[in-house]
Amino acid sequence: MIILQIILFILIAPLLSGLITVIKNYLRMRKGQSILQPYYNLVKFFYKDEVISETASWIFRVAPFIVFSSALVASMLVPVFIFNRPILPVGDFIALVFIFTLGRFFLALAALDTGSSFGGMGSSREMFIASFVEPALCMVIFAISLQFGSTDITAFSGLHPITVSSVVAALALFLLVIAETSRIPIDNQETHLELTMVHEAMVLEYSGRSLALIELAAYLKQMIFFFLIAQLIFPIGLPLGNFVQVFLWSLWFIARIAVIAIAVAVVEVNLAKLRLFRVADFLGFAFVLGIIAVVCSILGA
Amino acid sequence: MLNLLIERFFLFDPLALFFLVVIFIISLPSFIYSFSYLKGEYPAFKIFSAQILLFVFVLSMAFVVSVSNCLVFLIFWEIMSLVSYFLVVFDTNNERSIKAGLVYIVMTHIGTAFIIAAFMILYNHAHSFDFIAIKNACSVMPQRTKDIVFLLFLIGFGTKAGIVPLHIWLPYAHPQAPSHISSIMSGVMIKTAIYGIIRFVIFILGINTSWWGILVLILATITSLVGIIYALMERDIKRLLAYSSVENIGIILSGVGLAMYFISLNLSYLAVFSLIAGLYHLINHAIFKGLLFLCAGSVYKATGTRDMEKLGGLIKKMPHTAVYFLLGAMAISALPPLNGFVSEWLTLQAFFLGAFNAIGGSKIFLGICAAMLALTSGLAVACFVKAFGIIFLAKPRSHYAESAKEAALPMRIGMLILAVFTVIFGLAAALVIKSLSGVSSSALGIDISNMSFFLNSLRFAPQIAKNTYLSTPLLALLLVLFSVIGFVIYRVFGNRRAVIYKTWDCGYYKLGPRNEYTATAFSKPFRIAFSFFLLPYRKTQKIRESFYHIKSFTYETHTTKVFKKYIYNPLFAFMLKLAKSMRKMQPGSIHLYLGYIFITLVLLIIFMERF
Amino acid sequence: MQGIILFLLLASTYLMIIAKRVPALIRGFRYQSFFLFLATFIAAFKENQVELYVVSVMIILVKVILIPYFLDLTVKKINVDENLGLFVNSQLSLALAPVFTYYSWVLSVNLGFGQGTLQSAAVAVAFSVISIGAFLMVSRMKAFTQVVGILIMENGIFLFASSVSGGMPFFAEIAIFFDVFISAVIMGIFVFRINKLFTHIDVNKLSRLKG
Amino acid sequence: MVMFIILGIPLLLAAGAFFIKRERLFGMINCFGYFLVLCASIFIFKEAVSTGNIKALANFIYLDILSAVFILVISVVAFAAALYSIAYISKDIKENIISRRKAGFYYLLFNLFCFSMFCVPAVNNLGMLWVAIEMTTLISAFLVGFYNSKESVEAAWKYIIICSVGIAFALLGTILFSYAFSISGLSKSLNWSDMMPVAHVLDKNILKIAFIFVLVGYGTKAGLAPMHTWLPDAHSQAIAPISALLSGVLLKTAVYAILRFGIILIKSGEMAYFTHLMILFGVISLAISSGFILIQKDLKRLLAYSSIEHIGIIAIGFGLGSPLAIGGAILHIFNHAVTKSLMFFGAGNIVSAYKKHNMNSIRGVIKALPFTGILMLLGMFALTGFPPFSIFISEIMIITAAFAKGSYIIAFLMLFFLSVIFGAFIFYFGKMFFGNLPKGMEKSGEPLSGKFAFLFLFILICGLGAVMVFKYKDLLWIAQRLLQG
Repeated sequence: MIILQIILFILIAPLLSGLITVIKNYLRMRKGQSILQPYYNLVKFFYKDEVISETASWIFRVAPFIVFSSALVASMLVPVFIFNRPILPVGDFIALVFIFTLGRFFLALAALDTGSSFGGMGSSREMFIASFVEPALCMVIFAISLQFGSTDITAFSGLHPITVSSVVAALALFLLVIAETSRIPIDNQETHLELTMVHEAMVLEYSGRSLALIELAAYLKQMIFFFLIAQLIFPIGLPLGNFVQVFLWSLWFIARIAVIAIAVAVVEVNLAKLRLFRVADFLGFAFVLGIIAVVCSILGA
Repeated sequence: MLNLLIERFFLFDPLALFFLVVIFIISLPSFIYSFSYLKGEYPAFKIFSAQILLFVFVLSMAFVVSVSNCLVFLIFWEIMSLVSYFLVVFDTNNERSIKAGLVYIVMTHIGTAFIIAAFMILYNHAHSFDFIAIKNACSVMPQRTKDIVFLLFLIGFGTKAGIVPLHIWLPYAHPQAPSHISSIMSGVMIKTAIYGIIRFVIFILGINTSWWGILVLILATITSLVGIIYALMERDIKRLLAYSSVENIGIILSGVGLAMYFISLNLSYLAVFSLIAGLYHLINHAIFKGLLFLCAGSVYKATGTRDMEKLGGLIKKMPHTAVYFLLGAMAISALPPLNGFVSEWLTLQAFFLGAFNAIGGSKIFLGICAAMLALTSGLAVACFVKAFGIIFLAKPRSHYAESAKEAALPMRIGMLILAVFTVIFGLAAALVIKSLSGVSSSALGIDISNMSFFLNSLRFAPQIAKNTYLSTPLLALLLVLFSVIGFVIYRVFGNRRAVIYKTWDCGYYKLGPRNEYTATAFSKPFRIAFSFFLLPYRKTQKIRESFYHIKSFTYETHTTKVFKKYIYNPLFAFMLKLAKSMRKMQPGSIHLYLGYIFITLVLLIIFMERF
Repeated sequence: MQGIILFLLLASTYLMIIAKRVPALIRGFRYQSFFLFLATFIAAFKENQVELYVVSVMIILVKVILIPYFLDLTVKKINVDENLGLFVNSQLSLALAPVFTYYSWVLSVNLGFGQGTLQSAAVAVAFSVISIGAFLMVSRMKAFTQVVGILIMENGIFLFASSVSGGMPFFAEIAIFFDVFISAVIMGIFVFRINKLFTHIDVNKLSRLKG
Repeated sequence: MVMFIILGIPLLLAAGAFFIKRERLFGMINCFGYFLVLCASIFIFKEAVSTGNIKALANFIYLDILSAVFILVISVVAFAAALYSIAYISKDIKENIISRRKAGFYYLLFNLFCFSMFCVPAVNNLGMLWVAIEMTTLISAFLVGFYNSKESVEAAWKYIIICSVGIAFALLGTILFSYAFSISGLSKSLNWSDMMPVAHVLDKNILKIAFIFVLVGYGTKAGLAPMHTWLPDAHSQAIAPISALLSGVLLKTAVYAILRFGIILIKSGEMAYFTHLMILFGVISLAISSGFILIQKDLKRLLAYSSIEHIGIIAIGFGLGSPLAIGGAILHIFNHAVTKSLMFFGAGNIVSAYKKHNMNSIRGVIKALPFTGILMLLGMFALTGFPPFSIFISEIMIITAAFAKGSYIIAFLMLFFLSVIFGAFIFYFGKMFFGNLPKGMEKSGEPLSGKFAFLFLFILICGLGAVMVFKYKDLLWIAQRLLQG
C-alpha cells in the first residue's frame, strides 16, 4: 500500500506542474506546451549525460539524492490516500517543515559549491525567503492545530467543519506555497535572467540525471503543499469502501488539486515579480494572516 | 549565632548529575583536542600552564554544579570566571585578547555582585547558606522579596549566560580564547548560568507568579533573535559561533521560561515536558557548539586566519574537518535526523501544547514566541549555510586557504567523538528523554509516575496531544532508504559517466575565486531586511581612471553594535566624566587640604544631633 | 585677674593675625606663650598643685625661649624675603577674628561649660585661639605660617587643657611638651629643606603631586 | 617579659644601625631581629586570647585582644618589610641612588618607626597613645622625604603638616574625654583600663563631641575620606618597603586609636551614634577612592587610593557593630595589611625596573619580571576580593553583616564601589602586565630576598583564605570578647 502511494505520487506530481503551465498559456491565449511536457523533460534529462564542475566537491554529487529523499519522506508523512492515519507514524507537521529545510539546506550548499556567483546568489536569496517563510508557516500550523488540539497532519485530513480560521489559514498557506514553490510574485521558474531567478539559480549547475531528481523533488514538494491547502478548504467526506467509491474519491481528489492549480496560475499570470526586499513584506502579510487565523480560532469562529 | 559553617558540602541530585555529564562530555574531547592544537604556537611552559588551567577550569565548573552551600558556590563560581579570564587572555601579546579579557571579567564580576546580593537577602530569611535550608525558608518568604531575589538572580546569571542586554562580553571573550577552551566556555560555562537559574529560581525560590515565566520568555525570544541576526552579519568564524551561542541560550531559556510559566499555572505535565525540552537543547547545544568550535579551531590552526572572506575550498584540503563542521552545522540548524532537530521540535511542541491548554491572551503570546523561534531557526539555517559554504566550498579565496592542510590526529579524534555524540543524541532521543524526565521532575519537584513521555524505545510523543509522534530513528532510516532508491534510479537509467568540466561562466570570461559569493554578500539581503535594527553603514567609492573608465570600485559596509553604542559606551563615559570631575578635588594645594579638615570638623559639630 | 590674662592672650593672637612679616609673627607667638604661662601659673597658684608649677616652668622654657629662638635661627638662615604672602589681606582677617571668637564662645556655651563664667570664658578663648591658628595656616602662603599656625593651635589646646580639667596627668603633659618641641624642630628642618630645593618657601607653589 | 622583647629589639637594632657599616650584613641582622619579634607577637597573641588582658610596668603597658591583634599585624608586615628592604636598599646603592651612609640612616629610621608603631597598641594611657602616634608621624615624615627629590619633600611636608593638624584635634578630643571623665568625679588618670569599667557613667554630650574630634583627628591619620589628601602623595613618594609599612600598618594604628575611644563610646550607650559616624566616613572614603582609582595614572598612587578604599571597608565593618562585622573587620585588617604590602613590594620592583611611575608606559611586566608579575597579578585579584584569597572572605562577612543588619543601601553601595574598583584595577593591571615589552627593556633579574618576602606574604594570603573558612568560629568569639573590651 505504501509503495503504491509513493509511485502514484511520483507519477501525478509532474502532471500538476504541466497542468499549471497549460492553464497559464490558455489564459495568455497562447498555444503553449502539452500537459505532459514535464514528463518529457524528465525522460530527456535521464538520457542526457551529466556535466559536473571541477571545483564541486562530494556535496554537489550527494545533494540531489538528499533533496529527492527528503521530498519523498515528506510525501510519506502526508496521508493522501489513507486519510485517517499517516502511512508511517514518523513525524507531524513541524517535522514536515524541518524535512523540507533539510532538502533546502543541501541544495543551497550544492549551489555554493560550484563557485559561480549564480549559485551564491540563488542560495542567499533562497535562504532569505525561506527564513521568512518559517515564522509564517509556524503561525499557520499553530492556527490549524489550535482547532484540532495537536499538530498531527492526519488530524485535519478527516471530515471537519469549514471554519473561518481554517479558510484564512488556507489563504496564508497559499501565499506561503507561492514562496515555497518559487511561483511568480516571489521567484520566476521559467526565466534564466540572473536578477529574477532564485530556485533556478541554485539548480543552474546541475545537468542530466541529478537535475531530473531535483526537478522531481520540486514537483513532489509542490504536490504536497497543494494537497495541504486543498485539504484545508475542501475536506473529504467519502468512505473508501468499494471500487466505485475509490474512483469517485480519486476524481474528487484531482478536482480539488486542479482548483488550487488554477488559482496559482491565475496569480502567476496577473502579478509581476516582486523586488527581493519586498518579499519580506509579502511574507509579513502572510504572517499577519496567520495571526488573524489564530485569533479567529480562539474566538471560536 | 550566625552560622557560616558548611553542613552539607555536596548535593548530588539528578539536576547536578545531569550537568556533570554535560561538563564531562565536552571537556573530554576538548582535552584530547588541546594536545595538538597548542603544540605549534606556544612555548612548552605555556602549554603546560594551559593544561593546568584547563583542568582547574573543568574542576571548578564541576564543583559549581554539585555544591550545596551558597558561599562555596560563590567561591567556585568566581574561581571559574578567574581561571577562564586567564584562559581568555592566554596569548598575551595581542591587544584584542587583553581587551576581551577585561570586558569579560568586569561583566562577570558585576553579575556576581548581583548574585552575592541575592544570596545575602536569602541568608537574611534562612539564616543559613545551605540550599535545602533556604528552600524551606523560601516557602514562607514574602512575595515582594521573592520578586527582588528573582530579578537579582536573573541579572546575575543573565550576565554569565549572555541574555541580550548583558551579552556584549560573549562575542569578545569566546573568540580570543584558544579554540578548545572557547568550545568548553561556549558549550558548558554559559550552561552553568542556566544551571544557576534552574537551581535557584525554580528549585529553591519556587514559582507562584506567572510574570516570572513571561519575563524569561520575552528575554529568551529577544536574545535568540538578536543573537542570530548578529551571527548572520559576522565574518569571523569564532565570533559567529559565539553569537550563535547567544541565540541557543535564548532557545534553552525559552524552554526554561515555559516551564516556569506552566508551573505558575500548575499544568504540571507541560512544565516537566518544556523543562525536558530546555535541558535537551542544553546538552545538544553543548555538543554541537563544542564540535563547531573545535572545527573552527582546526581551520584556524590550518590557515592561520579566522576571517571567512579569506577562506574557501577547504573541503578538498581538510575533508575530515569539513564533514565534522557539516554535521555540526546540520545539527545546529535543526535538520531532521540529528539532535538539534529533536530539541527544537520538543521546544516548538512545548509552545504549541502550552498554547492549546492556556487561556485567551497567552495563546497568542505563546504562538508569537513559537513563530519567533521558527524565524530564529530559519535564520540559523541561513547562517550556517553561509558559514559552511563560504569556508569549505568552492575555490580558496586567498593564500591562507590554499596552504591549509588537514588537522592532526588528536584534533580529529576530539571532533569525531563529538560528531558521534550528535548522531547518538539525535537517534536515541527516546532514551535521553526518559532520563531527562527524571532530572526535570526532580528540579520541579513534580512526581511523574503517572505521566508517560514516550511510546517505546524508538518513538516519543507527548501524552496530552492525540497521536503526534516523532521517531528520529525511523526518519533517518527512511531518509537513507530513499536516497539509496534515488541513487539506484540515478545508476540504472543513466549509462554514461559524468563529464568534469569548468563551471558555467556565460561562455567568455574565466571564473576566478573573485567571482564567488562572499560572506558579506551572502548576508546582504538580511542586512537590508533587518536594517531597522542593524543600522548598516555603507560606503561605495569609484576609483576612476578617466571620466568614463572606472578602474576599481570599493564597497565598505559594517553594522553598528547597537547595545554597545547606545547602552554601554554612554554609561562608561558618564562614569569617567564623574571620576574626572572628582579629580579636581585634589589639586595639590595644601591650603585646600587643611580647609577640608576644618570644614569636616565644623560640619560634624553643627550636624552632631543628626547622628 | 585671670580675665585680664585671657584678654591679653586673645589680644596677642589678634596681633598675629594682622602680622605681615615673619618676625612680627614670631614675636606675637612669644607674647601668647608668655600669657599662657601666666594663666597656668595663676591656675597652679589657685589649686596649688606642684605639677602645674612644673608645667608652667616648662611652658616658659620651651614655648617662650627655645622654640621662638629656633624659629628666628631658621628665618636668619633662610633669609628669603620675609613677607608672609597673604591670601586674605590683614584688614579682612582682622575683621574675621571676632567672628571666630563669637562662634567659639557659642560652641563653648552649648558644650556645657556655662557654669562658672571664668571657665567658659577660658574655653571660649582657647577655642578662638585654635580657630585663628587654623585660619592662619589656611590663609597664608608661606610655609612658615603653617609651622607657627600649628604651634598656636597647640597653645590653644594647652590653654583648654589647663582651664578645663586642671591639665592632664603629669607624665602625659611632659611627653606632649616634648613632642611639640620635636615637631617644631622637624618642621623647621623641612622648611629649610624646601628652601634648599625650591629656593622659595611658598607652599602654594608646591603642587606637583596632583590627582 | 615578652612585651619588652617586642619593644626592645627595634631600639637595639636602631642603635645598631649606627655602628654596622655594611648594610647587607645589617639587613640580615635586622630581619632576624624582626623574626624574633614576630615569634614574640604570636606568643603574645596566644596569651592574650587565652588569658584576656595583660598588664605590665604598673599598668603603663596594657595589652588586650585588640592590641594583641594589632601587634601581630605590625610584626608580620615589619618582618616582610625588613626582608624586602635588604634587597631593595642594596639595589638602590648599586644604582647609587642613595649613599652607603644614607642606608644606615634608613635602617635607623626604619627601626625607630617600628618601635613607635609597636608602642601605640601597647600603651595604656590615652595621652601616651597620642604621643606614640605623634612620634610615628614625625619619624615617617623623614622616611617619606627620604629621597630628597622635589616631589618627596613636598609629599613629606604635606604629610607632616596635615597629620600634625589632625593629631592636634585628636589631642583636643583626648582632653575632652579626660574632662568628661573628671566631671564624673572619678580619679583623673587617663588609663584606658580604668576608663573602661566606668564608661557608662560618663556624660553623654561631651563624649559625643569628644568622639567627633577624635574621629576627625585620628581619621586624618587613618586616611578616612575627606581628610585623606596627604595619603596618595606620601605613599607614592616613600620607598617601597616604607610605603608598604605606611599603608599596611600605620593607617591601622590610627584605626586602633579610633577604636579605643569608640569602645568607650559604645560602653557609654552611644552605639547608634558610633555606627552612623563610622559608616558615613567608611562609605565616603569608598566613594572617593573608587572615583580616584578610575582615573589614576601613577601605579603607587593607585595602590594608595586602594588603601583608602580598604580603610573605608574596615570602618564600615567596625561601624556595623555586630560580632560578624567586627570579626570581618579584624580579619580584613590583617588581610589588607598582608596583601597591600605584597602589592607595594611588587610596585617597588616594577618602578625600579621601569624607572617610571606612569602606568601607560609600563608594559609586559610578566615578561620583564616574571616572578613579581605573576605574584602581583594574583595579589591584584586578591586585593579586589576574588575567592581563593582571604580578602573575599572578610568582605563577604562584612556584607553579610550589613544585610543581616538590614542596611541594604550600604551593602549595595559597597558591592557597587567594589565592582567599580575591580573594573579599574583589571583595566590598568591587564594593560600593564600583558602585552609586549617596550623597546630597550629586557628581562631584569629580581633579588632573591625580595622573592622570599613575596612568597612569605603570598602564602599568608592564600593560607588565611583557606584557614578562615573553617576556623571562623573563634574569630567570632574574639570579636565578641573585643566588644566587652
